[in-house]
Amino acid sequence: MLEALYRTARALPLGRAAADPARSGIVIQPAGAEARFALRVRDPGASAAGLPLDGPINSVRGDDRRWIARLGPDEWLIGCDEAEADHLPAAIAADLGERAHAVVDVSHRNVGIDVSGPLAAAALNAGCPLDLGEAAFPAGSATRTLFGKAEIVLIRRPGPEPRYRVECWRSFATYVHGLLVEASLGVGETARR
Amino acid sequence: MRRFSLSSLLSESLKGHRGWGRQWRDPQPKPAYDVVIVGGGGHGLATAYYLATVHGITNVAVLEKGWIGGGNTGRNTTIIRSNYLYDESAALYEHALKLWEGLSQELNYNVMFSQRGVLMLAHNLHDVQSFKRHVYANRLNGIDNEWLTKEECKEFCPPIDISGSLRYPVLGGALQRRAGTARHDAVAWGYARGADARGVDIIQNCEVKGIRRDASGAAIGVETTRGYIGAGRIGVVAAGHTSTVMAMADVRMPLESYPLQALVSEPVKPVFPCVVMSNAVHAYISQSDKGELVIGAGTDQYTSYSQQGGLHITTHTLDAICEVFPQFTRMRMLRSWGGIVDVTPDRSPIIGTTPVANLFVNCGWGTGGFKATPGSGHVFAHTLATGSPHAINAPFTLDRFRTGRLIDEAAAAAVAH
Amino acid sequence: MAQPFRLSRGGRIDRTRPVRFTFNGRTVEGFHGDSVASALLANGIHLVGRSFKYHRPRGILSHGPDEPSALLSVDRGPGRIDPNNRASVVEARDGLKTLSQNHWPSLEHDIGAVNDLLSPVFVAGFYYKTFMWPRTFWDKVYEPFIRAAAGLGKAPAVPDPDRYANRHAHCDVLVVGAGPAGLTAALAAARTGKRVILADEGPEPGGALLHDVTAEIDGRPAAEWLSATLAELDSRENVVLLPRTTAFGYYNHNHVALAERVTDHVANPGTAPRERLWQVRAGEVVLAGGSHERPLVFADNDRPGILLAESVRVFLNRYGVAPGRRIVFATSGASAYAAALDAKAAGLAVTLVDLRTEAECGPELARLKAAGVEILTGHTVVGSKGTKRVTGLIVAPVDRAGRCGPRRVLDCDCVGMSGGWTPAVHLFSQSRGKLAYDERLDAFLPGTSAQAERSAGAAKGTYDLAEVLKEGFAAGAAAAGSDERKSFTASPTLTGFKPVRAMPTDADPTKVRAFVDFQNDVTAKDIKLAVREGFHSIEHVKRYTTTGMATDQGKTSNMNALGIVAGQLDKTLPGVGTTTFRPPYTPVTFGTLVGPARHALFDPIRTTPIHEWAEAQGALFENVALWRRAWYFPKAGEDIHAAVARECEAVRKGVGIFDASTLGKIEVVGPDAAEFMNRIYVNPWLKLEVGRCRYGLMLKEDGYILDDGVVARIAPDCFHVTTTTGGAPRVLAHMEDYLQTEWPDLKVFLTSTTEQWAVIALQGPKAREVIAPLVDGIDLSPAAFPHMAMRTGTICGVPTRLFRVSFTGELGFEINVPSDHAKAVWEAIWEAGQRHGITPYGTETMHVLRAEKGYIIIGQETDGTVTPDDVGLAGMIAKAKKDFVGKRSLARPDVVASGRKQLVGLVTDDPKLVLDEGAQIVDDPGQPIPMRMLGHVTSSYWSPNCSRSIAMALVADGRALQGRPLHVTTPEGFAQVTVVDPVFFDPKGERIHA
Amino acid sequence: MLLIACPYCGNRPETEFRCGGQAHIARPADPAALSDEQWSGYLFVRDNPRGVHAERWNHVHGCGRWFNALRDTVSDRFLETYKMGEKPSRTESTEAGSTPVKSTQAEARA
Repeated sequence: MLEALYRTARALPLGRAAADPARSGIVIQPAGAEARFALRVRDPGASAAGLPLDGPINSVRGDDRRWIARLGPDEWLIGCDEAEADHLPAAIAADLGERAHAVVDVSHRNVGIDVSGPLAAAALNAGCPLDLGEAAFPAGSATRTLFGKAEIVLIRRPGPEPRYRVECWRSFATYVHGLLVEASLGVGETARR
Repeated sequence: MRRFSLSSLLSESLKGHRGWGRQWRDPQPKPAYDVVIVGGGGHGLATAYYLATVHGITNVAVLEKGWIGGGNTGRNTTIIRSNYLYDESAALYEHALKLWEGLSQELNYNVMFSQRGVLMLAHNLHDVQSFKRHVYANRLNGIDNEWLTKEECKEFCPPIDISGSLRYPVLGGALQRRAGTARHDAVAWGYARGADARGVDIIQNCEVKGIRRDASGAAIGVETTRGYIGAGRIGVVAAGHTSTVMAMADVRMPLESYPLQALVSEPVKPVFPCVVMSNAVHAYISQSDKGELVIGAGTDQYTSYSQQGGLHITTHTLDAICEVFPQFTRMRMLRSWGGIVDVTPDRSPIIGTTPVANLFVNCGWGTGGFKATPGSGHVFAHTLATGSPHAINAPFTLDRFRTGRLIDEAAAAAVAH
Repeated sequence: MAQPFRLSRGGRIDRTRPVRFTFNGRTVEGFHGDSVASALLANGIHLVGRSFKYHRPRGILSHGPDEPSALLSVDRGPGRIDPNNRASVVEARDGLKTLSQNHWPSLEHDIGAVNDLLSPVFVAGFYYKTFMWPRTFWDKVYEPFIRAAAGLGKAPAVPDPDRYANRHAHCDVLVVGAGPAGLTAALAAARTGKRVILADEGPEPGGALLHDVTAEIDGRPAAEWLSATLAELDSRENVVLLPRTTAFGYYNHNHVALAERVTDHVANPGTAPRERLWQVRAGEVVLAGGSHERPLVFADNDRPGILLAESVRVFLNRYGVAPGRRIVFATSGASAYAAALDAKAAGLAVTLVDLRTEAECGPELARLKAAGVEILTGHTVVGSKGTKRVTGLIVAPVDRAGRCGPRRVLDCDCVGMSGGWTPAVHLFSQSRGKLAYDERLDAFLPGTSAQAERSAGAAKGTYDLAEVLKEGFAAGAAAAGSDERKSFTASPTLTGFKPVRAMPTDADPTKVRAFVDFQNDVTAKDIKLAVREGFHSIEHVKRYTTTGMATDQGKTSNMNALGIVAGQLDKTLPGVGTTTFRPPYTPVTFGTLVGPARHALFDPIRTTPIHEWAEAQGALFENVALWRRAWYFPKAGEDIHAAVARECEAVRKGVGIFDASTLGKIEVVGPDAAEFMNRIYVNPWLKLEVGRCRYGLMLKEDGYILDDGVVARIAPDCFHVTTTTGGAPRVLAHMEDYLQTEWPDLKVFLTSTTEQWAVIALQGPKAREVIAPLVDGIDLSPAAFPHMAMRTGTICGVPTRLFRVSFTGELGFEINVPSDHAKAVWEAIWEAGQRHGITPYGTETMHVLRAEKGYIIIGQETDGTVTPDDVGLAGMIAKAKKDFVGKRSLARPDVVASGRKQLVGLVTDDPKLVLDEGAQIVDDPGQPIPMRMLGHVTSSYWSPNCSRSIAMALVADGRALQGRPLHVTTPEGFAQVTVVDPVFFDPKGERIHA
Repeated sequence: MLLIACPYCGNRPETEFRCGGQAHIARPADPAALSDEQWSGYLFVRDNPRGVHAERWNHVHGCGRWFNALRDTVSDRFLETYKMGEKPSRTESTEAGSTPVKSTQAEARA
């Protein structure tokens, strides 16, 4: 992929403007241009290209810049810098050896939105039916789920305050972002706990 | 059976209404009948009525496991129309609509059939094309169905918003003026009263537990919670429970029973003059004579006999209604409930013979059975009386799924390019 | 004098904060904490409405959500007007405008009351017995009249400006009802540290404790215990306390729906929502919703000023309002005595009439006598006096056999009636629990549970305060998995009642009107008539008389109605059974259920990376599934026909540019990819070379076409599959289903890349020239890059999968580039194409151009009942393949039989006439109706390039009718056409291979 | 809204799933060998029981996997969910009224 040369020209669907619509402590910030890969492989080894593959389903490993979320028994979503994107597939293929696998670039399919703040879970729960409490969805959790009428991947990241990364397909970004803004306005009044 | 009329009502008013008598008897089951109908809903009772009035067969029993009209007859959104696409469906539902047009007088029971019009809204080019296909096919089948521009839709049904600001703007609509609604309970009671008056035994709280067959395998009677009842011919009209009843005669059916939910709003003064159906957002709405908005949509996604469904079906239905009619957002939901609808692979009914001799079945009406009640009863009475289908229900065989001769009304409407 | 009926002290209202609102235009003053009902009563206003059928004057019956009669239209500003609000539930606040309903010309003088005079005719079900003659009169005369009289308030007329919110929530213990039982349940559960939600429909938690002012708990006044308990609950992080929140629906697997009224009581809510829907998934549920008081059924028991006894007590103690100065309590039980004691203590004139004999009474008798109240035991009520306000209650002694002695009129301006109590088992019943009848309590109680819930307090028939507190604590602890228990001391509660259905009377029961369902005007004689006419099931009685079908859903009428039916049938109550309890417990605003899914958030609006560019070019758009697609690009003054003609010509003569990004795309990767493709498509794939494309056709297992699209082999183990826009999710699901459940052994993986790649379709003779200067690493010459091939390289420096495919019949490329680069590449091509007259075109032109070539569109030529052979594509089926999805079905009798509808072209005799899509086709337009129809027109356009109209159609055995005339329906009648081959332009396909 | 125990993800709300109808109707190895009657049986005939029903579910908005479940179609209670290719540990004959499903994800996962 010769994409490295053209990283700068990416026109991100949501731009980068952060917002706290209801001044309720919920910060909604579209992510920058990142690379994403969809990895599919059955009974993988421990890791590939330094990315751990043995985590439990619905968990995420790594840090904000380079992470891997296991969404199913044979499905992972990988996020990394665009600079590394060109040689990641080859590195993974090398580590997987003979195992049949698929590494598909979905950097332009996915859009990331970061949601943080004490009431972030309450805003997400306007559209996401999952239990986002500490026991059920602690930092390091990741899963595909629903947010209103859009499918998302929800990742909970470590930090003093609740921090989530919402991943969705590019044409749903306006809707997901719009619903997050509406949800933070809708958290008003009895948002106590 | 005292005749219903203004004069009888006025004379009874003076005497504390003591003289009306029962609308149907509550007889003990006889050991055997010429025809036993399993299922005391609108279709079953209509079948018994037409057996008596058209074919003079009155040694008939209608067995209902609960209270008559307690199944889908009492749970639907009361919409009546005949603007179906395929010739076979058009003939069947138009046959019913013609019977609806004289039913109150025929039964001497005001079933409140009101031809207020059913308007199907087109929200995209595919809808426009699909509805015009219906309009033209209906024209050649002698069924009234006219294409309206969006301005004409607004004129016919003022609450419709044609400003184009909707997520799926209204591009036009197909209107059947002779279509409308009726009071569902009254249909069951009217047919029951008519059949009972002619000698048909309506036996409630009588659940069929088994079908007895002779050496040759022909059906000869049914085991029930009130004892064994012999039958010359058995007509199964059990809607959502058809699979379980037919299994009693080792007949497996191409059916799945789903919860179909509906809801009503609090009653308000007249605001909605007709029935509106919208495929793109998938919901339908009308206003009852008591003033409640009657709203329905699709089924839940899994089979169930619970007559209940999920809250997300209700919220999705009301999303759609409030999108097409934003002014109803402040109305309140008064009650929601569910029925059990038996759905066939091509969404068309099965009315006719079965592989078991003397055993006949009338089922598969899915979400659209109420509108067919008189027609279904009439043709099934013919089938039970003569042993072979009427011309109108001849195409709706169980065997069509083997040959591939499907009548798929849903496919024609749903596919978006 | 403002608020003449306000007591000088007492009540939880804030006397320092007056509020003013209007009722029918008249200003009404109350205090902060008043409900509209309590403020109206404080000003002596009882007449607030007209009943549904007889339009009788009606007042306030209850303080609570079971109010059947006092329904008002409430106006909170433009777009914020809604009907049928229970006066008892609406909190009084400044600026509120309330109006009575269902009368004309006014509340005082309503001509609808003529129905009351004709009531002997207007019995239950009268409308089934008449209005049948003459036939047309039902639609034209009778029904319009009935509809105008029916309904209560007016429907809102304009869209609602308020915001509504939704919240999915999870907890270990959900407690419904914050009365004494609910409070101790929440306390017990909270102390275990588990997540607790406590919801109560009232503005203040406390339930009966809010008006049980004389009660004590653990040695201190109930109010003190209440505030201490609330303080502890508020201090706990793991507790969410939701006032003004009704638990209205109990769905599958402990999914409980709550409606929170967030800001209706606030004058200006800012951006906060009006209401919020809570969808709670609870580990365990404690149902502590209390119980409902039963009215007494006696002649004219519906006059304004006749209230439930406990409601009189609530208005006195909680709101500091005297509903009247001379109150007669009529009862068959002990609880009314507590109300009488409090009324006496408030200095009001009180008399009590008890159906029970002295022997049947408990300690309450002596306590009330000691307070100096006149008590008439062994008396029944046979009627009332007054029209727009009660002025007297007619009572009479009654002997063992039910015979009445001499009548006596007790003058009064208020009546508090109590016929016993009915535990609120609605949510338990919705949870599919089985009810069990309790003879002693004359009520149905929660029996066997079906879900993880338990009931406590009055909701299960426990009325004594100490017992209620203990039961609540035990239920809350058990729900939280703790075996801690706690008992409480509390002042005794006056409990116990003698069940009574219709009160004994000396009048002719078929003549007098004793109301059972106040809102639907259903009387005891109506219910008896129904039973006489053979309606014996309680469900039949309900539907025939409409008792229990009003907005209060029978909360005050169901048990009385059931009792009357059981009496008529000489059965026990359980012998008759109950009707089904259905959501919602009390009516819920549509907006609350819809939540944020409104306006732009009703459905996602999916747009492509080229959307803004197309908008800037003045494109009009059409909806295709959730996508917006550019429909056509009108220039100044052009209508759709002119624009499409220009666009078509540009593609045929020069070059057109089209956004095909919405096409579904799936990356099929793995060693068994080709084998998988072989099984799922009709075509052969094993020998397709890398860099070649094939037009794939996919069937459902029933043999009918599901989807189609061009497929390119990227590598031996990788296919780039495209699907139709509408079919993308369907095809991916279809493939995953077979892969996972039928062929799990195949090593192949599917990944959706629909939105990774934008697709720029460049079609026309000049296409190659336009992109030549922009493309690197690909030999574009026809020999090196033939039609139906795919090459990878870069365009404008961006990596691309360049397809040479055409849906227009011209030389064509589909340039797949990563989405975020698409706009830049599109604009570069647009620039390069200017000198070639590059023209953007939309879906309408795409439809015309592909129709000129006879290409089918899934969903237009096909409708789920069409096979490959029907549309002339049988040739694509791989002969060698033994099996693929749908193949077996193609051999079924009716699929191979003659008479199937086949794809043909139609040309109208009048070349200018463009047929309607969907028009029907017949051979003989003169035949009688119903006519034999041969098929229908699937596609129809004006073809600029053929300079005539063209159409595609499915016609029975159509391929055998080439050259034959047929007739097609038009709005006016029929048009004659000739059957031709469906390819109208460049049949030999030379242009595509240029 | 049902709560469904995905064998891979644990308890999840019904809206994340698609129901795939009756389970254990394997696609015939050689469809050509079937009569029209047998083939229409495979395509269309279903048990549709009023009681325990073996059915297919797809966690489409979750892990994406298909799996099977035993559900009572009267109470809508799930008796068991199990992976594709596995057999249920309970047969129809065992009692339908098992303990209610654990209702929060936390407990189910803990």
